[in-house]
Amino acid sequence: MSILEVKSLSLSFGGLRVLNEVSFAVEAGTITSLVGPNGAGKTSVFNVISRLLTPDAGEVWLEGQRIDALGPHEAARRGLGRMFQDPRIFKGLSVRENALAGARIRANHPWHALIRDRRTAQEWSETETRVAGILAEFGLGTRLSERAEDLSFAEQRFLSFARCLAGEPRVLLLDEPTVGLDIRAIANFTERLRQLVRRDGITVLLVEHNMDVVMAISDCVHLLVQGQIVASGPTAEIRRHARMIEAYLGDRHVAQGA
Amino acid sequence: MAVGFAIIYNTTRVFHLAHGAVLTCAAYCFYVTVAVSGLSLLVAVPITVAVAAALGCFIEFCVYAPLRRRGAGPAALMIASLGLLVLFQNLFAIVFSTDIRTVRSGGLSIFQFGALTVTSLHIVIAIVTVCVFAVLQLFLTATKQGRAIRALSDNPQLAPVVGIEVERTYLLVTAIGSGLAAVAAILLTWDLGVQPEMGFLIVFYSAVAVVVGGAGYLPGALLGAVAFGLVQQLSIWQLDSRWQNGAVFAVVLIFLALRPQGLFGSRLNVRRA
Amino acid sequence: MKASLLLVLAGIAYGTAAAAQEPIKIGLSQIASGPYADYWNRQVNKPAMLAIDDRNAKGGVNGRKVVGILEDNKGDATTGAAVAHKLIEIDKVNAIFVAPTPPALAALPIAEAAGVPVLSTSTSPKIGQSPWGAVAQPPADRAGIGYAKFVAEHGLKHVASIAEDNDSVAISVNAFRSALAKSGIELVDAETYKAGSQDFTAQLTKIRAAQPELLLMQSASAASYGFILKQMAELDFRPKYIITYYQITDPQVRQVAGDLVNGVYFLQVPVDAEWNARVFKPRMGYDADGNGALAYDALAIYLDAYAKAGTDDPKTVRQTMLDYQGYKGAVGAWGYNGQAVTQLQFEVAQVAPGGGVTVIH
Amino acid sequence: MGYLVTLLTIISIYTILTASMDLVLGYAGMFSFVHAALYGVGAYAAALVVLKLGLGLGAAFLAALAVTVLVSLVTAVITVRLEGDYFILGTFCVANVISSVMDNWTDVTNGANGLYGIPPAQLFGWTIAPGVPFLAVTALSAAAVLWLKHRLVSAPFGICLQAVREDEAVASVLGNDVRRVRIVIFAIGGAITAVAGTLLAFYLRFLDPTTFTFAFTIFVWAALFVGGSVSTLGTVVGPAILVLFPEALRFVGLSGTHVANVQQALYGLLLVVLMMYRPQGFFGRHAMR
Repeated sequence: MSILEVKSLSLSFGGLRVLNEVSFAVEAGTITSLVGPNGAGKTSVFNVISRLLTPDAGEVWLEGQRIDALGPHEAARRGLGRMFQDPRIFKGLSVRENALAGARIRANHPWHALIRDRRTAQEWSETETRVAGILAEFGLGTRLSERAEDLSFAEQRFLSFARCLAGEPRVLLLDEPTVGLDIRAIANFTERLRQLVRRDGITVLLVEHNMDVVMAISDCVHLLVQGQIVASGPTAEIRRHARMIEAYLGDRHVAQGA
Repeated sequence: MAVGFAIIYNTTRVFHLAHGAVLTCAAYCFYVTVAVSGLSLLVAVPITVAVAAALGCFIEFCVYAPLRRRGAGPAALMIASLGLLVLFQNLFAIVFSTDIRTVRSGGLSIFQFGALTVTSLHIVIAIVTVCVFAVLQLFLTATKQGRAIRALSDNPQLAPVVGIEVERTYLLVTAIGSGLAAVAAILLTWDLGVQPEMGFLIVFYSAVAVVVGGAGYLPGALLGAVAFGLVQQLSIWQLDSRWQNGAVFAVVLIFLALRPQGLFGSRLNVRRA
Repeated sequence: MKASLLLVLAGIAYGTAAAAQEPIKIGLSQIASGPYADYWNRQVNKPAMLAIDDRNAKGGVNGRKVVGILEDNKGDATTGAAVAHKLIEIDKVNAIFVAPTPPALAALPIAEAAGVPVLSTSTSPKIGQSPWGAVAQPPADRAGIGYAKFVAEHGLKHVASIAEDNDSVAISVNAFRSALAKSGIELVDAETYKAGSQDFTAQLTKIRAAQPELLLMQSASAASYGFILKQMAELDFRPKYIITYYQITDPQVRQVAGDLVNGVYFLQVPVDAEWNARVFKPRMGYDADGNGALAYDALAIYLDAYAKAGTDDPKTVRQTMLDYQGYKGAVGAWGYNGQAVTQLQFEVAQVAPGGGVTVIH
Repeated sequence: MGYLVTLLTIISIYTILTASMDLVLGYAGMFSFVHAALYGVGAYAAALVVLKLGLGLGAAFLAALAVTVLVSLVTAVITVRLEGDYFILGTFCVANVISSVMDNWTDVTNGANGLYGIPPAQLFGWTIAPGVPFLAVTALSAAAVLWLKHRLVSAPFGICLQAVREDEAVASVLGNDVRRVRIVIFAIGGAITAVAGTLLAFYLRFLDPTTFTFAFTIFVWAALFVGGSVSTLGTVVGPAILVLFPEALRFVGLSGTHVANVQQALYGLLLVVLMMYRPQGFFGRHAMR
């Protein structure tokens, strides 16, 4: 069954139609890409799914439950993880604190902050270790106490990714995660992504401009143009889809030619 | 005044408390030029406006701009602005003493329109406000700089992209806003007189007016100010005047809670995604 | 922070050192900042200091020099308490002179604990209730009764009031109301406004609608009298009588309201014109109003009593002052007559054109 | 040395308020303009319980606590959804409404006359004498508040607060109920002002509305910014400086007419300079943005 499903989403800002009857499904344990030219409404779709925006019409289903009436935090608590296009890390906080901010634990509650019963304390310390582990995998393990704003852009990107993973999401929305990363970083990143899907069984919905990445890692691709899904299908097929070539590969060949 | 505050606030998004300092400075400047050196209004008014505009730009140039360059956000700017207000208030208290200073004494000629009595000044205020406002609107809509200002207040991020020199526009905005403050100051001084502490509350009232009217929409500021004034006057008839202040702010509060975007505000207060 | 702490300590050292010498110290805990600062300096702080200078000119108290120590209490209770402690414990003052009511009330428990007399020209009678307090100002309720007396004498039936929202004013207005009630006169409208307001049109419009024959104005700042008079004229609201408190004679009123102030009735503490011309005006350059005169007398009579008592025991000195007969000063001959609150009565006067005052009775 | 004791007592009380402000403004980034008013509500509640019911410190504190928490909850619920400056204005309105009630609900608050004749604090039948004993109580309370605050913010809850301050949207998609976090911390802040209010009532033993005008909120802000937000040391140093500096001026012979203005002017200047060269205050870890 599909773990995440959006049904005929429509959204408009002040008369401007941003999304028009957008429907697609994401199968559990897959990497699904949502691609399309700038301003096609990809980020809006993400904002609707993660409940930062409320659609004019349409439904969002997560693991068989409707979530389009919930608040963003409730959606998150049901296993939805969201990573923004620009890292949007908490500049004022340390690397460690940033990552920890993603974890949802008892100690987030003021009461348990005061009365630290054994369960709270244990969970807290476990989380600290787990988060440190995640950071280590991104090569930030030695820099836990540094201010996040001192990190390089790529490191900030990784940090916000780690922050996202700290919440142990089952479905992960990634908005252009490879922008501004160099080849090696991208490789490292895609590897992590595969691992997440294979090892931890996380489902990924990816918005990505880098077609190499898209084609390399996604099982399934949806093409969004001017707020409408114009093509969907397994990567192998979509690669050859006319609209797809028109929208991307076409001008990419030109770019290579030049 | 509210309008002056509004235009600065909408564009620079600075909660510009120091506007009160500008107002007070203008008021004293007017007092000095008229009452002390006995110059004619024709001379005094332009001088006052110029001085106010200058001070406004000085603050913008020496405090706000550097702060922005240091990546300071609204909070820092507001505190700095608060500091400026306190600083100026007390400087004026030292120079001019805390006694009220007036440029004229006695009542004003009054006119009877049936039931209601209005003073000559009220009429002048009404006319001036309308004129200033009309000119401002014209400037904002018809001229290049005007459009630049509006663009900047609509979308600070995008403005530079379409080739607007942000800092210069901020400076312009501040100059205009401060000029308006000067006009308000002159009218106030003419009606009531000057005191070092006059600025603070006026700024807050105009801020309230701006919010009531709806930030991002200039006529809103004007209408907001009127609405605010009306509530203030009417509340006294409805209940004991002791409760005037409380009542007015209770109304504003309820209003804020129910309609945060203001009477005519287009800017919706949805959380930025 | 270290620096300022050191300063404090240095100050304490200084304070105790000074206490070793013999002068009689009077602590003035008064307003020296804020919107009312200048009036306060003119009509409270300087006159008080003047009284001290005059005493020293007469050779001080039994040869001992008198020192006045002025501290700003901002008119607020918290600062008032700190100032009281400072004056009592560091400067070791023999008495505290504090006029504004909140700091006075905050200072009382401290002074009582330390056994230091509190001289005051506050219009609040509360200070008089303390075994260490002494109030030289006729309390506010007496003013209220005074107004009511005026109303009765002129056989008025419809009266209204506009008053600032502060303690002593509230007291006098309430006294006014109840005194009127006794003689069956109706207070048709009683409006109030927040301290520091400048626009009274709303209140005045409402009062005008009630068409009173007399309007009572009560405020803490002279300027607001000016605005009220001005805006009354602008609303074409001219009651037969306007009565108010003696602050109406402050130059600020005429500055704001011009000739509109002429003919306004007011209750005044009978300032001795001869004293004002001889002692006060030549050195101050302006006339003393009731506050000024009383501030002067409150200290002068205390110092006289101190000399008479011939002891440093504060309780004896205070008692001597309260029983002291035959003092003649800024408000003529008066005394406490054994009471903690002066028995001084108001007289009705009227503002004359050109700034003078004509006393009615 | 009663005078020093006074100053220290005042500093302790202000420290409590600054700590509360640090939680609300420093950590959660909410510019509360209502703190002085809440402080007043607490003080009045405590004083009334003592004057009308003749109860002791404990009962007075509980009453103050209940009332301030209630008021701050209501305030938060109304104003919390307002953004930035709108929130400032919202709380400014609440502050005005509250002070209007203090001024005019004469039957209870005795209006502008204030509440007079509050007896010295009674705790479990013991009388806490003014001076050193009372200072001890105040200082202990301050210490307790600081410990409480540290306990709260050293846990992940502190991170949640700052996350909300730094980026609402991100905080919410990370699973924080932004609205709830804000309301909760505002209520906690209110509860803390109750401590300060109660202590003030028993320290001054006289209350009047002028003590709790929004000018005092600005003083607390200044104390926080000077000392530095998001820090424990800052919440002590800030008030200490702002209280001791003017008092120190008294001793270098600077008191009287213009000093007060000079002093105020200086502290206005200080705020500007701080924002330009040290936006995190003297001991703060978080720079105002």
